[in-house]
Amino acid sequence: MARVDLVYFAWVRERIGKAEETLELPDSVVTAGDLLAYLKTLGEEYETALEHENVIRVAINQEHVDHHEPIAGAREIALFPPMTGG
Amino acid sequence: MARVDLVYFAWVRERIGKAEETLELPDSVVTAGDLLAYLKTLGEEYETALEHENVIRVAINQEHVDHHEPIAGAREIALFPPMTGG
Amino acid sequence: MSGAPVTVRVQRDDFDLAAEVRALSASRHDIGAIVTFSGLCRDEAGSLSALELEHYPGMAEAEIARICKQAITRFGLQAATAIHRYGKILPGENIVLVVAASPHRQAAFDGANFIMDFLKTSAPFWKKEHAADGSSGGWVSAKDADDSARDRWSKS
Amino acid sequence: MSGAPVTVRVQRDDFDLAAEVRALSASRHDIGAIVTFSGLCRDEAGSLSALELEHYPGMAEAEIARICKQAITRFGLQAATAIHRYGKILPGENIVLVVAASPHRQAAFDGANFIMDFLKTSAPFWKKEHAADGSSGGWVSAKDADDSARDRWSKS
Repeated sequence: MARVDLVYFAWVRERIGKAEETLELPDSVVTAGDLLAYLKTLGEEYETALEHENVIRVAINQEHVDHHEPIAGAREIALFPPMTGG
Repeated sequence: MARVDLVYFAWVRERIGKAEETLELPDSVVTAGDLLAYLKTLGEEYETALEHENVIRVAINQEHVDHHEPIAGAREIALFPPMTGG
Repeated sequence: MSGAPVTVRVQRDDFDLAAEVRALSASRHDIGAIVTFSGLCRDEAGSLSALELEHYPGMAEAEIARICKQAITRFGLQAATAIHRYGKILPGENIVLVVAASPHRQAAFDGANFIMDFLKTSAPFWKKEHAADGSSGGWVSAKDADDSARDRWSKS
Repeated sequence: MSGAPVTVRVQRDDFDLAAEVRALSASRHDIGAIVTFSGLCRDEAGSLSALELEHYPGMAEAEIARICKQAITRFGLQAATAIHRYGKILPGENIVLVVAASPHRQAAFDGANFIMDFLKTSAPFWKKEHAADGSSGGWVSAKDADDSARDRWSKS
């Protein structure tokens, strides 16, 4: 089990209903994609928020990562929609 | 004979030795190119200023023209080097 | 140019275009061109009353700084500044400022343009619209055109 | 956009970047992007003491206005401003300012870039250099690169 801080932004935050939480992740969660799949098992709000998995962006320790990248060593993992700043 | 105001800028002005003058042009001067050729007969300073005819820019009534364009109707003709503003 | 100064700020308050340009160019005589980009909140023909900008503190600053440094290296900029606001922003107000300085004009244009294209697609900011009729217009969707604008920089 | 305001000035005095941007954007809420270009006098690693800018009064203003109007039509700008100084200009000082406003960012970048490229090659201004050692460095030569920069706009 790995302990990790999760942070959510924009409509991911709104749909999950919280801005952050700390979770113990099972060892089966290896990649960012695994994490998304795991979170969707935690409840309807996660399922709704992460329904279109492919558009969800992931950052580990405040750096963008692809879904296939491992989360080992992550202190903070952020999930958010495509960015619309500027 | 057509009477026209000539104005000179930058090194054309410096080499001719004056900023402006009014000349009566013979009827044989039809195009801007003819004007350059005619001016070169007026003295060494014109010859030096207009030596490299192809780089001399011509404006008639404050609009750029090519050397082959007629000068009929010109009130003011300007001769100057390629521009270097900005 | 390595060592070229980078200024990045993410702030609630407005910025002062002239002050930022002055800060970047003051007391040096080797800059030939300064390009600034200001992004403003449009009222969308009166249908929008405000934008609400959310960001990821820490990562927002880090991403923008990374993009500015890439632009400095790629275009030989002498300095780059990027300021992004968050919170509620009204029509006519500033959202973002980018300033790029270089000895020659095209590098300054390209540098500022590059920074904006990457900032839009990779700096963690999200816009929510507030409609003039009082309803929430919801979150702004990312545009394919912004991805295309970014991707043209990897062609050459 | 036809009817988009064009501001053109040829003046000895310096200009105020922020004031020009404010003048062009004040009291309207439909502008999404403002790009400014400032061209400055470089000291050429200390070898230049000043530039002397000569211009053709009347034609200079007319040519710049014509270029701005072309840019407005071509890129759908909402407003354009161009100010060019003449007379003696010291290293670090401003020479030229271009401001372009549009609903979207690329049009504002392209508009300002287009105006600068044509201004450099067709607005009647000439630069003379004064060298730091007291000698006259003579008239600046036109650059082929400036012609190429202009000509790229007729390709597409």
